[in-house]
Amino acid sequence: MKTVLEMKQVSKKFPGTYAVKTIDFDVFAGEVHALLGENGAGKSTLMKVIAGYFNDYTGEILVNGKTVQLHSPAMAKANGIQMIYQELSLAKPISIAENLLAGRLPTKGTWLLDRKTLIHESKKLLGRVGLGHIDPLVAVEEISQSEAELVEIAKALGNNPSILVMDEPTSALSKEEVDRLFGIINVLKKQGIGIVYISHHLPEISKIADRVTVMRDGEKVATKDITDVTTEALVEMMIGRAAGEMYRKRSSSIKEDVKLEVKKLSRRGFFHNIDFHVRRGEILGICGLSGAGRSELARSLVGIDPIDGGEIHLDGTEIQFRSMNRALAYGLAYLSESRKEQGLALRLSVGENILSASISRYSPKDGKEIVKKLIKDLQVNPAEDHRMIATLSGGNQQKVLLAKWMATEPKVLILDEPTRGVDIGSKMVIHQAVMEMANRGYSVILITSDLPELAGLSDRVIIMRNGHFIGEIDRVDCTEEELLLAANGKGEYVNAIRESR
Amino acid sequence: MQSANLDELKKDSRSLELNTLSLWISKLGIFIVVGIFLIVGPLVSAKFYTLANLTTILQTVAILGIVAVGVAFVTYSGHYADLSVPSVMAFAGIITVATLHYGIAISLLLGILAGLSIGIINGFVVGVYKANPIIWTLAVEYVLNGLMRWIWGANQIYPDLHGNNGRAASSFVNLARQYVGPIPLVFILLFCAVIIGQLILSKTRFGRRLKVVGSSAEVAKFSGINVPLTIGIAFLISAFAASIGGIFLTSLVKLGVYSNGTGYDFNAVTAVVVGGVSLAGGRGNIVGVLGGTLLLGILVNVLNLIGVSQLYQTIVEGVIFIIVVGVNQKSLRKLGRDDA
Amino acid sequence: MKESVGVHILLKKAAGILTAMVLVASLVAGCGNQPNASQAGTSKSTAEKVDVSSLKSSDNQPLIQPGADIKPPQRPADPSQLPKTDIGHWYDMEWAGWNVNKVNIPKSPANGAKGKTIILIEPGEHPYFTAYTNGAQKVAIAYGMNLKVMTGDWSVAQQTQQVKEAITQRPDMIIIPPVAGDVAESLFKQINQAGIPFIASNLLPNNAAMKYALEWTGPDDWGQMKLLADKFAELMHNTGDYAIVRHMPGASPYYSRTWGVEDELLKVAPNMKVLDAQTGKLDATVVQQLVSGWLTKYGTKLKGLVLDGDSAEVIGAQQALKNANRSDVVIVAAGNSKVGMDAIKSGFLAAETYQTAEGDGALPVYEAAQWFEGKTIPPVRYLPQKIITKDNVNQFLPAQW
Amino acid sequence: MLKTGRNGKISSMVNRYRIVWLCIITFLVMSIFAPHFFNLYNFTTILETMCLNAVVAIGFTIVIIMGKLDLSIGSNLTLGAMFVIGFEPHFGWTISLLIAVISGGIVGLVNGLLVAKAKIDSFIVTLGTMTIVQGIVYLYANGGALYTKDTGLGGWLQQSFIPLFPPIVLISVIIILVFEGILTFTRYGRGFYILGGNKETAWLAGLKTDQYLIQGFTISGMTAALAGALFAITLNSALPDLGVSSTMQVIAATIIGGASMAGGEGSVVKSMVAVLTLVILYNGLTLLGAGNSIQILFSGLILAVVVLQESFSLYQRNKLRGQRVELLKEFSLKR
Repeated sequence: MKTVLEMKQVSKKFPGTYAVKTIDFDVFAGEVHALLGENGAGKSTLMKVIAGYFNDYTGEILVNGKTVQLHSPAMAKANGIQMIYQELSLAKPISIAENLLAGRLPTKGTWLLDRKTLIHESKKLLGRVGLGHIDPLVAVEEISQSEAELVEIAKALGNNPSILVMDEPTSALSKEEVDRLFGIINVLKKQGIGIVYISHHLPEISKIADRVTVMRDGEKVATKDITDVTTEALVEMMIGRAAGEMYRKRSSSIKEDVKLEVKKLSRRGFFHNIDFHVRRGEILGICGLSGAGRSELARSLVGIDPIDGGEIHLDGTEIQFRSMNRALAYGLAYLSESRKEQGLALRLSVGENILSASISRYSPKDGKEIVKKLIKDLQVNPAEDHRMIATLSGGNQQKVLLAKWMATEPKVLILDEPTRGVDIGSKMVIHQAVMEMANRGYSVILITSDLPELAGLSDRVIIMRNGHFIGEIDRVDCTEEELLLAANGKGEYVNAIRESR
Repeated sequence: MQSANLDELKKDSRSLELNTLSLWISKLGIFIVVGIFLIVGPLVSAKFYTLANLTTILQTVAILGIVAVGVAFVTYSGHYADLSVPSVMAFAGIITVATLHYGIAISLLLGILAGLSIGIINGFVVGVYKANPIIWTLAVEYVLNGLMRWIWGANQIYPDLHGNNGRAASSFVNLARQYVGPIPLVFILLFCAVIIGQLILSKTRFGRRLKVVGSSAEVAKFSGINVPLTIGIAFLISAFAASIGGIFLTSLVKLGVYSNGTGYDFNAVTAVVVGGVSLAGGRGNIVGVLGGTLLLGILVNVLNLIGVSQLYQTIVEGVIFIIVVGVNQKSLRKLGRDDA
Repeated sequence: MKESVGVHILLKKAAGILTAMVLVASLVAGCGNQPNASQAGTSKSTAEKVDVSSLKSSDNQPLIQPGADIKPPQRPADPSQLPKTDIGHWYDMEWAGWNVNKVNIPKSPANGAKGKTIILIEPGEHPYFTAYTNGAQKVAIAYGMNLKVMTGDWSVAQQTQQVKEAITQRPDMIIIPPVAGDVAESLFKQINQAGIPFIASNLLPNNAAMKYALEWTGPDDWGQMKLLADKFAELMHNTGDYAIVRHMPGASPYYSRTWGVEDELLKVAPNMKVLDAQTGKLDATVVQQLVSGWLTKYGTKLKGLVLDGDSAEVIGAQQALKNANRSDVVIVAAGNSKVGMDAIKSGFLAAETYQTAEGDGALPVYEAAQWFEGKTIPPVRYLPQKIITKDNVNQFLPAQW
Repeated sequence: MLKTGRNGKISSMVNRYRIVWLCIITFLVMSIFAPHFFNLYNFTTILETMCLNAVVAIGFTIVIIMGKLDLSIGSNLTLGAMFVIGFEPHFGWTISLLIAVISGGIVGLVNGLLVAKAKIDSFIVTLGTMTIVQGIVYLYANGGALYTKDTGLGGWLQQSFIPLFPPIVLISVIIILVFEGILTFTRYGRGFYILGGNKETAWLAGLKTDQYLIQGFTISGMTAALAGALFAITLNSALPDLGVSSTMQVIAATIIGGASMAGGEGSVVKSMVAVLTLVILYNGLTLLGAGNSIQILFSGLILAVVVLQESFSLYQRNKLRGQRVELLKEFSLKR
């Protein structure tokens, strides 16, 4: 196997500490090399070094055996290295074609734009990711989120890279779309491209990766072939101590009385006739593919979006609200999907963020206390409330976000992708806190595409597909396979009659 | 998994140590620069610290200060600036003068209400429909300016001192010249505006909501904050302050005309930004705006005393404006508080 | 509330209709509000002589007054060589239009003024020009002439466009108070080449521009400032230093209302020295900062103040002097607005020049009427010059603007 | 324009070329109602009047496409005018024109450096340089106006050899078309759009974002100075407050023309058509006898309507974002 990329003793220093220390890392042609590690383990920094983000790294990097300097994205690209980012890097008001071939638009003569080739080439690229039907001159702002993800991948392929670095490419994709992506990855492997694959989905990695490297606290723990390592061993290497059973079933303390009941809830074009109920102290999971309308349902449940019909009953009495702060007053809270845009205001401190949803609830003095308590409970690290949120790691930011919604003392807390892109350690703390809340009588609605988490935490799961409620799994110990089948509209829990109505 | 052994998770490796200089700059901010000029002042002219000179400095920027406090709320809410301020000032002044025959109290009220109506429109369009604040308030400035010139033409509306309601007119005219003890009324108004503004911003719930909206409107929306209402109130405050400033300016120049507020839009933004309120929103305070306003007044005074010609002064003002803003922005970034 | 998907298209139609409606509304509004509606002349037959001497301006001064017949002195050999402090240096600026040979001047139709259309291109909207237009309108009605008024926005770009638009309408006569004296030449040339007779007014253009105009009428800024300087010297008993608040840079009063005073004082009261001369930008706050700076800097050495205008400048100066509680400063100003007249009555202002805005507007229309009737009109005609002080202020009340 | 609406519906066609419809409507209304409007001389006047703001709008549109703002265009315009007239007696027209344009470029360069390198908000930087350059301009002729003896070039510029298109109009239109060509059909030009659309994308695509910012502002400074210089030459003179009213008019025209403040959208030709529309409106209203106040009122109303229409339709689109079409059919079925 030819080594496409080799890094010898590479380190990168941030003010005061080493983000990445003396790393040896190599990628063979035609191989998927997974890179695992908690947030803050230096994984994303190493990836950025490869992508040419920094010009002050030390150590040696060889591409196809030749030493190279990767001091800017242009240099990395010149050496055949391509990045696919978690947060989309497409320019929305610009046409897809120009996004795909950004930086290397085809020209007739020295600088005149060659429109024909531009359209032809971008159509070809779109074909490789199954989007052949879209007109390449359409603006990116007019296509859907998942289509944009695939355009992002097509863009990387456009530079026919020899090394492809993928950072959490499947986090926003549905199961079907993930399978299509893995198909594309296998085709690339056959073409001899070396792929560095970063993800938190351990089952995913065992499916696609050939080798895996685990990093912890800026250092490399080990590089192993995927065949001779188990998921538990990987987790142990990542957090450096016995993983134990990831999800310990909690003794269910579900009370009988129904906390929240929803009848025939619908919003034109998003979800129709949704009926379900949540009991006090129960964690209700909502399973479904992305685009099934789960987040839209959650937004309507807390008044961010209007509803066109149906009733919402809390503790038995119907409630009406037209705005989110009315819903919050009733005790309905929603931890939103995207931490960066909707969750936390980057220019506020940790304390200000925690109180940002309950401004009218606490006096300044009580506010300080509740912040201190929540920072301790959720082990936010570093535990200083005046610190800028932007300087915290992804996992700690997510803890602060959860603290923000716990501060509103909700009767029903809706969680939307609570642990996406979060390291294992923080994920544990968050799960711990959610389970404790349920034990204390809160009701929790959990929306997540992380199937182990959904299966592990939920007491009961309802299944949504294309905006309809198509079934329910009323067993605490349901497995990921059952959930996966149900989400795709199959399996015995799905009663076909409902969907066809 | 016992939660216990999670505690030894190593301290977050990316802690930034705060360097003290930029901490001080962001704390004191503009008052350092004001201090420098207060030292330079007497060197330039022995009589810098006479009562007359200081009163003039404060008097010439008092009205600008009041208006700047209002505009600061719009900038703090992350919406750049309110370019309709000049017309709102003139409009409030004209309405007050035109309705003097109802008596001073009612005419003042009508003047302020006239200004507030513009604030409501701005607040609604920018708050609910998310129109670009610069372009929308520019359009409102054009429309209002055109309307005033069409209805009242260019003829100045005089407070009719000798007419039957002479008393209301004369009390209006010396509104800007009124003294409460040794202190001119307009100073008191400025300091009240600053104090009330600072209290609103830091102590009230609205102030805290405005800080979240200023940092990120999307996060505020998803935190249950009524974002359009909060932005609407910010524009209302701006229009309210502009109306009061406009009425006092009209009283000072003793006549209502459409061109009364010219130049106040950019001067107010200068005072606000130099005072440390960042255009990105969610940062700065009203006391800083007072500092920015004072700096503008002292700067002109010192330049006059040195004998710098008016033509040079605009250059010096522009250069100092960019330097102060640049330093302000750099210190914020060093503190890691700004993702600019 | 039910939102049909169609609202998006509905809104687009609404925007289209709204814009169209707005444009049509302009037609109605356009004709209505300008006081240019040419009432059918109620005047008598063309032959009969029209008596305008009975017309009064709103401060009950005679509207058309015989201007002082001032003749320009001999032109010095090369004015630019003379120092600025010698009035001769400004000869071409002060006596613009007198000795210049006219070019391509159209012949007068000599068939009377009745029914003629005149277009007045106002430089911009200002209370002075509202009174100016009233004066012009009074004389136009008296002669049964149709006066159309265009108002600019004080910018050269706008006036350039309006001159062309005026030429398009082929009026019988154009009256144009230029936005800026130095820039007027190319505008006057265009009107002249279009063969339309025009009279320049109010602001002295440069000498070269005058060869295109039939005539120039307006205040003799230099002359009245000299008169004011003489009064100022008298009030200051020919001693003590003074400062000058100058007009906006770029406009011709920037020169006349500074050097007109300074050079005259050097002649009349040599030991009165000018401490400083700065522009107040016609803004009360700037004037207050300026004067207060002078008071602080020069203290009691500053005995007198000359202001380039009497509204914003007077208010700024009053504020500054009140703060420094100085009431010993002798203050004079140019031009007579209501604020200035009140200041004269209250004694704050010692003297100011009388410049009749309505007269300024009436004079060119009157001269146009004479020209239409075939009479010859002088190249330059000045408004009367008077100095207003506390004792004669009541004659000039109520102020025109 | 290198962009088509996804659904290709008429509504996005209308929206994209909104300014052309607006221009035609205004022209028709004025030709019918305004007296003396419909003649060759008046049309030439309209085109000549358009040139000043249209050439300034070239650079300003580029800055808007980059998602930034340039308030110093008014002062740069005056700078160009004063320098071209001021240096003409010493160096003749060509060199003085060069000096004027280069000095405008230098101001633009300073703007670009402060925005790109010092990372200060462009609203603030250009507000500062506006005041500074205005001061310099007053200082240059210590407050006075400037005028030139050699009126030959000025005359030639306005000579209509070809009916309707005197040289000044031809030069302006050609420069505008050249820039439109660069922006739409060259790789370099498309860089401005990507930079305005998403700064990270541009950086990751290897574009030198700082260079683009600096060049964008420099072009804005140069075109403003060029516009001022050409205008001053036709006037054979220049005044320190020549460009004061142009700043706001150009901003209004560029937005009415379809550029968006968020960046990534705008075209130099559409800005020119917008300036033309406003000039036709002003011209028509003047011939109808309407005062300057009504003209300001109307340009404000049109700007307000455009802003309202754009933000309202965006507000509606966001409300319906993510709506699934097949569900809509089903929903209406039930009712």
